[in-house]
Amino acid sequence: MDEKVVIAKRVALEMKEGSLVNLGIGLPTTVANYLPAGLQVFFQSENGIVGLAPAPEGGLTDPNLTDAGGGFVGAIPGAASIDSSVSFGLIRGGHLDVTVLGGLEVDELGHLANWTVPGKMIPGMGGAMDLVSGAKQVIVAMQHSAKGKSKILKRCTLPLTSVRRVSLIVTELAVLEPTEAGLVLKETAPGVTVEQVVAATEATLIIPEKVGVMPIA
Amino acid sequence: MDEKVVIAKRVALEMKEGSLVNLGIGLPTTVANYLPAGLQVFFQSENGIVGLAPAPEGGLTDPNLTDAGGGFVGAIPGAASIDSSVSFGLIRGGHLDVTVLGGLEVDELGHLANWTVPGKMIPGMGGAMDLVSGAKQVIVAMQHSAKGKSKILKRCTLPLTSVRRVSLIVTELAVLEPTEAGLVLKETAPGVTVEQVVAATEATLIIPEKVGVMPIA
Amino acid sequence: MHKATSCTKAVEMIPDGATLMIGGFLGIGTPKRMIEEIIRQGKKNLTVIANDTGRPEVGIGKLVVAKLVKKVIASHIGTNPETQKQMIAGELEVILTPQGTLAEQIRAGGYGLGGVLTATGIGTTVAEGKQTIELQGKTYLIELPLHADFALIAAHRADYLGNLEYALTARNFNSVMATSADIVFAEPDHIVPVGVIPPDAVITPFCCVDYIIERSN
Amino acid sequence: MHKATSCTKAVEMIPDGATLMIGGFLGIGTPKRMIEEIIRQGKKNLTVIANDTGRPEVGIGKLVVAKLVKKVIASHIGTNPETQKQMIAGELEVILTPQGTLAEQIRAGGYGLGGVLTATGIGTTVAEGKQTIELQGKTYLIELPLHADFALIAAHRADYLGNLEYALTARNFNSVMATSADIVFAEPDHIVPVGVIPPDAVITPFCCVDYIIERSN
Repeated sequence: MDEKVVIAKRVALEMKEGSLVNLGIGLPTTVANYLPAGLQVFFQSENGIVGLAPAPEGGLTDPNLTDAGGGFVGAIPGAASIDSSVSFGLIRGGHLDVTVLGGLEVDELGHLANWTVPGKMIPGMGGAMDLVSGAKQVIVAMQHSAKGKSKILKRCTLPLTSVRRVSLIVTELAVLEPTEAGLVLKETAPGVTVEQVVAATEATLIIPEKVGVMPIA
Repeated sequence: MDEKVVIAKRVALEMKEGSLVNLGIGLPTTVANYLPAGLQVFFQSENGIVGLAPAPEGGLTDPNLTDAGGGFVGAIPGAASIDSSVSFGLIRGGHLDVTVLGGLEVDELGHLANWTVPGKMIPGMGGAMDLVSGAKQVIVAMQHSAKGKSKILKRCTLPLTSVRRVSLIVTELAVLEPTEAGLVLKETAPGVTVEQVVAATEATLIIPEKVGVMPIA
Repeated sequence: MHKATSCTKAVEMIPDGATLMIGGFLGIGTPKRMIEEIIRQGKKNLTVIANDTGRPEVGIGKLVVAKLVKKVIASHIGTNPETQKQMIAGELEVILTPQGTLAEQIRAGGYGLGGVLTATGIGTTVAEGKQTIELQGKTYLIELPLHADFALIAAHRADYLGNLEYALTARNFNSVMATSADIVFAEPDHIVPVGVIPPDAVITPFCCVDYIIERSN
Repeated sequence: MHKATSCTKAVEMIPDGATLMIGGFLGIGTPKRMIEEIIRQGKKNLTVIANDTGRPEVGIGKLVVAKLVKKVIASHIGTNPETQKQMIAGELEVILTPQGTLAEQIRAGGYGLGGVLTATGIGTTVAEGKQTIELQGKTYLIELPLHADFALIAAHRADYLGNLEYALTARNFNSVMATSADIVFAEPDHIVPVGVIPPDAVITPFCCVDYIIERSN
């Protein structure tokens, strides 16, 4: 299975009936493709819609309906248009159940850095800081390493997105839960050993007696 | 001319083309009856409408369209419904050009007291504190005295509505402008002398060389 | 994702001593059926956050007359002599708050803001015991957010998902309150199929509403 | 109360060095004709407050490419490499602000609030040099209000009075910006007679809009 598919499929299992979810651009967006059959979740996009749906056939796109990456999307029946202040009110106010974001680095404190590489890439934080500070559950969906280097560190080296501890980290190798005590290894991917995860991780992991296997097929 | 009509007519002359106006319950509401012909002003009501109009014929009232006193009103074509947070956003944010309110007391500092008589009448401030603190122009429309006692004092004795200096005080005897230096007597009502105003006023008035006469008919 | 519930069941969820936000302005836009049901079930020691306490025979006033309320946070109680009477008798605690501040406090509670910085109330009894802050040369009162256990919202139309529309001045506090309670009950005049309310016409997006009160009890 | 003006005349009102709020999200909901006209008239040294700087050939990006902008306050500049290039070259000052904070700062400026109290940005570079406050056991950043000389708003429909409707995600920052500038220009797709937009469908009430850009130049 493709690494990114492993991540998206595992994150999809975190979704609960009726919840309001914001998916970041890129890998997080693909989570929508792997939702359990029959599960109804609602997608919010910070540029101003509750009830986002996949893009319609090409000819049916509307110039006034896009996601936060500027890509054309659709909307479910019953979708609601909101302005940016309401959109982030929902995010900061605890109305958003889950946000799924990509990450550049995560550390033992559960801190996420995902918005800038000083001197190299300064895109701006967009909605990321509000999402990480405000959503009820923050899931980081990212590959375990970049260019052979672990992205899960003792301490982030890049500027933080928030000092709020994220809820869950899902990579192609493992599911990690940041806790008061540190990063707990909850699950490994099918065919991946605990030792492999530890070897691929700069951060010190807390290994419980029983580590599960990602229930994905 | 009835005292209250003198006040309403004089206040009406302060209205400017295209301005957004909030009229308090009671005497201030009657200002709308004396607008110069052809002048278009728009009325805001803090319970949530921009474009308030006089009440329609009895049979055409709607239970969901009232003014801030709970009385049935109408709306102009092009009226807009707004919620309470937007309504007071407009008030505090300087979008409201004029508020006309009644008063219990006004003093030499231009401070208004109009929301409570401790121990006797504690209705609450409703929107008055926001209106006096936020509107661009605050006009107090009230009778000069109550039970033979001047309502225009050296210092208010009742709890203040705001420490913002009001813009203008219009009574059946005079037009007073609170300034940094004190209360300036701008106009007397037709047939009323400066001496009569001074005698009826507890506050010390600043009397300019030339005091006008209210241009009302 | 079934949000329908009966008025009876909805009120059964409310324990004695709960904090309720109740929409409406002198009874306009107040959820009438829920008020009646609270009285029928005899819920006690309620804290009510609302613009006003209606009139003795209208809206929230009925709860006061029935002596079910121990504390009120409101901008105006002048139209309900019973509220004043119970307040003076020490049976009912009343916190009077400027209307615009009240609306923002509720919004802040719903939108994850730490408080409201307003000039309204500065120098008045409203400011007593409260923190102030000077920013850019101006003094502001720091008013804390308000949040409730339950919000009782009246709406004109709801769709099956929970999107709400309001009618004219019946919107008032309803739309802000819909953001700021653990559980939000919407009592609509009409319940329409999903899609009848188009996205741009939605005032309260469905994600804010937990239950829609059915037509029958 | 004539609000109609041509795009040419509207832009002529804008002096070099002005601060502009410009609606839109990656060009969706950005007033395209006004952007083109600013470039044609060669307005200089502009400060632009906007969600993003579009793309080099889209929306606000065109102003950056034309080197008309000296300062940008935005949440995201990653889709316009020209913005980063000018920033790194020291030709363009960029203040990056979390998107939700930006929306609230604009609303605060328009609604007469002294600032925004948000947890977003705490502990990150966004908080550097800014005041914080602890309220109810939680630390908030104090972000100051934003206000502009001009707001350039794209709308779906305007009526002759200036009431505005928006379409889907093209609403974004437009409706908050419409409250927070000395002069507000609305560039609608359609201009309809008063009454076509019913009161409950109005998103921006007419009192916030100073000029409506006519169809012809």
